[in-house]
Amino acid sequence: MKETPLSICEKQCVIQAVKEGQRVDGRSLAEQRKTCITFGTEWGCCQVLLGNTRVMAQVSCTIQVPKSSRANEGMLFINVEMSTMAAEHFEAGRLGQQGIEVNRLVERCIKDSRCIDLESLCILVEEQAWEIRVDIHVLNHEGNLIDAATLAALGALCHFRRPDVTLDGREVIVHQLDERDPVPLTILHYPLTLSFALFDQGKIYALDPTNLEERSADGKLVLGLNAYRELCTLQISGDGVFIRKEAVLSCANVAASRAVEMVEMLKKCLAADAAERIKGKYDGLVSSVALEAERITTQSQATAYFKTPVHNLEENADEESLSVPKTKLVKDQGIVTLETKSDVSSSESDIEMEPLPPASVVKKRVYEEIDIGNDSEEEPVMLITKELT
Amino acid sequence: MATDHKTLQPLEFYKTFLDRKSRPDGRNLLEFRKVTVNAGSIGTADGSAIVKCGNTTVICGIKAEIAAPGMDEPSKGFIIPNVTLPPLCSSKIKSGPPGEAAQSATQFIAELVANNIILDLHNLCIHSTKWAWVLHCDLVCINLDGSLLDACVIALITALKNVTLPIVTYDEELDKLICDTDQKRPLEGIKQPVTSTFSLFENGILISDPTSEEEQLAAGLTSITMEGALVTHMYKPGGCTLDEKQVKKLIQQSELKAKEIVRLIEEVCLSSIAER
Amino acid sequence: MSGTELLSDQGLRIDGRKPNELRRIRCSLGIFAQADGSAYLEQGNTKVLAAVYGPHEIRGSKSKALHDKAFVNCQYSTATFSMGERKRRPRGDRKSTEMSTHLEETFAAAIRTELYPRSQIDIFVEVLQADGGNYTTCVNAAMMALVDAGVPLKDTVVSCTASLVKDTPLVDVNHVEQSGGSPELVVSILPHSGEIVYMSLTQRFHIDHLSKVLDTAIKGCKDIGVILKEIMKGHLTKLDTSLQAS
Amino acid sequence: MAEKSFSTHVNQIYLPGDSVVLSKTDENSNAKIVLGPGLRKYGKQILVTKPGILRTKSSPPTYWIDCHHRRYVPARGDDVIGVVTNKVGESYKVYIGSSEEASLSSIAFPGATKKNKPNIQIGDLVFAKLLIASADMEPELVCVNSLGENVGLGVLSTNGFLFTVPLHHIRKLLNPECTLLKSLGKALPFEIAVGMNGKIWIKAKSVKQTITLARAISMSEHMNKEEMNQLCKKFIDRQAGF
Amino acid sequence: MVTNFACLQTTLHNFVLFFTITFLVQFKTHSYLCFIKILKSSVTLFTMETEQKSIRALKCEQSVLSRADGSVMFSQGNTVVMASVYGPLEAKIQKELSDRMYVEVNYKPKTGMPGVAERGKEKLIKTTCNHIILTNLHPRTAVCITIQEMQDGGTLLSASINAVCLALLDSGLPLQCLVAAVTCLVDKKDKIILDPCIRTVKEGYKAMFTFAFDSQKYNLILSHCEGQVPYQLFQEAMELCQKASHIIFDFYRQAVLRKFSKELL
Repeated sequence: MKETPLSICEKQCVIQAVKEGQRVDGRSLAEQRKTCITFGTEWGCCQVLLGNTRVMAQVSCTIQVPKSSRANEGMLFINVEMSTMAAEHFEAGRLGQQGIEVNRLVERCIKDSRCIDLESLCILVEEQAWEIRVDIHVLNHEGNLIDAATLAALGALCHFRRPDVTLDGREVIVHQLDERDPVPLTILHYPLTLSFALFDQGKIYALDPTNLEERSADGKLVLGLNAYRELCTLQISGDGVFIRKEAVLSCANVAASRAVEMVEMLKKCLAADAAERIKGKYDGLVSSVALEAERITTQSQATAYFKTPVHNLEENADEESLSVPKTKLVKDQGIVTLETKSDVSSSESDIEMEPLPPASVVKKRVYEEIDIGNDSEEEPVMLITKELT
Repeated sequence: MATDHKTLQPLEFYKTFLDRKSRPDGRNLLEFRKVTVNAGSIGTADGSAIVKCGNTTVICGIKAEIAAPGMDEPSKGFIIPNVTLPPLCSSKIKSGPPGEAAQSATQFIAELVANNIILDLHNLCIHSTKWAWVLHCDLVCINLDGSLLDACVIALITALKNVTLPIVTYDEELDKLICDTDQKRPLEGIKQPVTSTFSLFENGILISDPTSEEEQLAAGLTSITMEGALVTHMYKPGGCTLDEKQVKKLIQQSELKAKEIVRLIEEVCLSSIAER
Repeated sequence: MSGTELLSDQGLRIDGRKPNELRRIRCSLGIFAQADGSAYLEQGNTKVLAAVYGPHEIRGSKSKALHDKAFVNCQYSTATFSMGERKRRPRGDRKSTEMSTHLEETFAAAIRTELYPRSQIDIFVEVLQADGGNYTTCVNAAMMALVDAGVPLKDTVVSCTASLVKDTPLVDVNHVEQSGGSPELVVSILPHSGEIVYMSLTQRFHIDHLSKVLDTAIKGCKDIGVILKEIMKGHLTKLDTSLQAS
Repeated sequence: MAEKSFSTHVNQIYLPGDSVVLSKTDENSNAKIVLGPGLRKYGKQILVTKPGILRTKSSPPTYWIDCHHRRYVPARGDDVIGVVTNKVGESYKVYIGSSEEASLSSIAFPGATKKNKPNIQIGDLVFAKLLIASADMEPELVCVNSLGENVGLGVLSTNGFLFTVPLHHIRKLLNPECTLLKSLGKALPFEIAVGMNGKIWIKAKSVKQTITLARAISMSEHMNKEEMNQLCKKFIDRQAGF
Repeated sequence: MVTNFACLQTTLHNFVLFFTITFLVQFKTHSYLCFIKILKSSVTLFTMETEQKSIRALKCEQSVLSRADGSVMFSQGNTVVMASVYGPLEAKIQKELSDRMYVEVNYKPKTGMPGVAERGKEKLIKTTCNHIILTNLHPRTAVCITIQEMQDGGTLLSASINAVCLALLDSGLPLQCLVAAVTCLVDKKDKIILDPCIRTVKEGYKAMFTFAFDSQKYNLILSHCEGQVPYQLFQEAMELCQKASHIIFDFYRQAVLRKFSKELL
């Protein structure tokens, strides 16, 4: 199955918007989508939501013979799985070029930067060592899979506990999880990636691009960073992308401060998860199954925001027949121009609005207006904003 | 006329038979085809059997090996089933990697093994954590005409009963296996599951032991495995629905078949031992 | 391996180079008669062969054809004998596929693909001996082969690596330095405008060092660019004289 | 369910496999009864095939299920927006979101002749009507009516923005009772083309306005009339500079 | 009701508790249905009397994935499964069927590559889907169903089948009927435990059955067994599962109701 073709119109609109410092989903250029991290009941299971992009990682371990070249080290294997679930052009069991790119970048960010202490995974030199396997499942592709995948992989690795082992001579005894407290992995540092879509010959860059932005951009810049502001990976790629050194440096600085925040957030989520577990009655991912009724209640939150009386049921009457002459509106006029004001007055209103305050203030206002969900902080699921990508 | 009707509207053609409670090959609806079993005909195998259910013919050959048991189950041996459908068995099978039919049949047998329905795998242990028998059970279908699973299970059980293994002991001090090839003994504790396949039609009609033509036309298939009066497996992968009465009827029918087949297998095994 | 060994107290590297010194470059063009363009390039002990075919009509699946530009197809392959351990799969594994993708992207940017709609350009590179900086050598070799083939380019592409040991940036990293755990920054630039077309980093260093490491790599690229340009000129003059002689 | 009287049936949720009871008058009359999407006759029963709300209409008595969809299945006479993906001979291949790409002849444009064809690039958007839509055939699009006249269909300008919403949202927007588009138009003048395949093309004075409008429209998916009015009111206030 | 309170209290907070109870009592009353629409309704069902003879809490989120045509994240107790449906899509030439739709099912385990066991599950789900989808309405197309294990709480197979059914409902593909699967387990003391949790499964059992039933006559569509028992127990287990399937069908209805709650009236 082919990927949905991209129209010139979408591409031009995205590029034009970015040039004006805006984005199609209403964010500013250096703004990330809402990130949400949840953990499962099993150790080493982490689900990451980055806007609508959804990725899950699961860590597992087995005892293997270590590699002869690194006899005193355990192994780390990272595997990305993309199936038709995430997008119709993905094929289960076969990673395309895009899949390999994600896989390699996660590998480079996490494995090559040595964030896991592999030596602590060795049980018997040259004989037995733990192999840690990270399976990353891409569940929904709405752009920026790389950042979501590394965050999920890192979250899962931090969350993971392996069974404890003891040595009896040369005999290895593996203690089941209920026998002895399992052991967490030794994490040396927390590397993450942050991706920018590059536009206009690398002059403009947008953080955390959506799928549409990724496809419209010239290329992308992926920066792997940890909380110590160390660069762990860096990659510029794309068909015909050019970028200047100064742009790379400024992206790196933006990303470095973001990385610190993200690691902070991940640690908070891990701590919250640990606290929940201690309380008992832990149900893991079940709590992240949001009922879609919440989507509808978010709307009533919206009404609350608009300061109207409490939503009244009896007035809720919806249109009786939805599929009545559905084409009429379009058929009669073709491309309908819904213009109620005269042309002159409308353009006046535009002029009135634009020059008033500095442009950024106006922009800000519009975001507030549209992201109704953002105003109600206590609402955990903001599906309105989700729908917009 | 009749052949035209059959090629043009196979389902209609078939339904006229069903309405009269009979089948094109002359059987009643719930009648099984004739089963022929031959044990121990392949000398190079450690155990073998050839089974014919109507036209469906399956050969089972078992080869035994010794290997280290798995880490998680140190006192169990292995039975590794593999169903092969070579292109010669049916015009619908193409050469190449195993198709869906072969894979799902292998999976079915593997499930029976995993559920301890074929044989208690502890009987294959030579010395816990060190050595155990591995039985490679290759089931080759040389003529495929429906109800593959029935024939496969009969062939597997007969072949297992036919297996004789040399007596092997493990000397712990020398860390060595001692094999006595002169003395051979049969396997113990082989169970006697029997699988019966049924086809279901939209109007609630059930037929047993369908041919491949009948399998094609039917709206659903179900395979019931019984060991004596115990229901050991009821495999029904979707398709047409069944109500409780039908389930009961099918199970009774399978129980009957199971009894007959078990008797047949025992007879065959006795005679093959007598020959030896 | 620790930093002290990679950079001696006298400020010399393990193979005796100064931190900003490139490895020796040797190159010959037009080595295959079959290919439309070919090149052999040595950077120190890293030896690479590159061959270019095309532009020609789309081969294989027609769906790859692009309606407004040429499709660039690259294959990155490492000979089984090129490393200490025998390499089992010369191509097709994840790392090779990744390299191939990056080569494709880099050259799609450098070649004037819009001149050849609905056609294909093949670039094959084979690493014969690997001693660090394999990817950069491949980019440089492929670029030389493209020049040999006479494929129109927007600009030449040159690539170089840089590393950081004891806060000192090193240029053109070899295998020992690379596997010793020091970071490796690969940069491909268009030397004319100084714009970066490809960049990648493995291992880590503090973000404050990025600027100087990047500068070193860019300087390395430009130096290699000058050397390669000389070789190109030499090759083209030779061609010219042989043409005029005939 | 079956024992309930008819009036409790309409405007209720139905699931596939449920059976529908006709109203007494319809059942007894000889008039033809039209079964719309989501219903099929099975023996004497009328069975539901899609989850949704049962709706009815009189003269002719019509029954159908209002269902939520995201994937478009072509229906004859629908106006759709598609992306041109290829040119094959004298016709274009157009992606409209269905299982098969539709074809659009290069002379199915107003005023087009063999010599005078429209200038269409790959990646352009077209607003066209489905002339042929059948499960067994390739869908075919046209940009003219049966007399070859201009009815407002054709290539859409590349200056707008295209976005996709679920199909039920499109039906809601095109319902004459839905005032969302008109009210938004009061605040900001814009051009819009709404395709039954869930694609909406919109163009306002500036990119910023286009984006704001597009987001407001796709946000209204779960809103009812009142909430939409609230949204519009707020929207208009904002544009006026409050 | 009293026992219900006990088990409810442990799983839900008070607000939902009040609500679920009223909901159970007044299920058919229209005004309450409307009430539900506004508040967060965590639809949790406990109808059978003892704990081991009830189905664990069911929860689902429909249209959870933005790209899929139909998708659902479904939880049954601690088991969480995600299912997506894409279709009708263009079928690959070698898989195209001239008279009906090709159903492709991919089952994705949480760790490692899909193996023979997953192929077996795929086949079970595929044949079930072939039965419930009206495939002849969309000839020469394909529908692609993907199931992702998210959290193993003991009953992955039945949860997968239920999730697929919900995802199909969400996609709006034409269906003949619905399907609901229930797992039950016969423990070593010949006691039947409905919808066992992972701990019960790990303790060992004599037999484990998964049955799926259709929504029209509650007949058996699918059966999958592990282990062996006498027919009497088998029948008892099947009947118990059949009864429990009604809860799941009710759950489907409420899920769809939630989705359409704004368009009712």
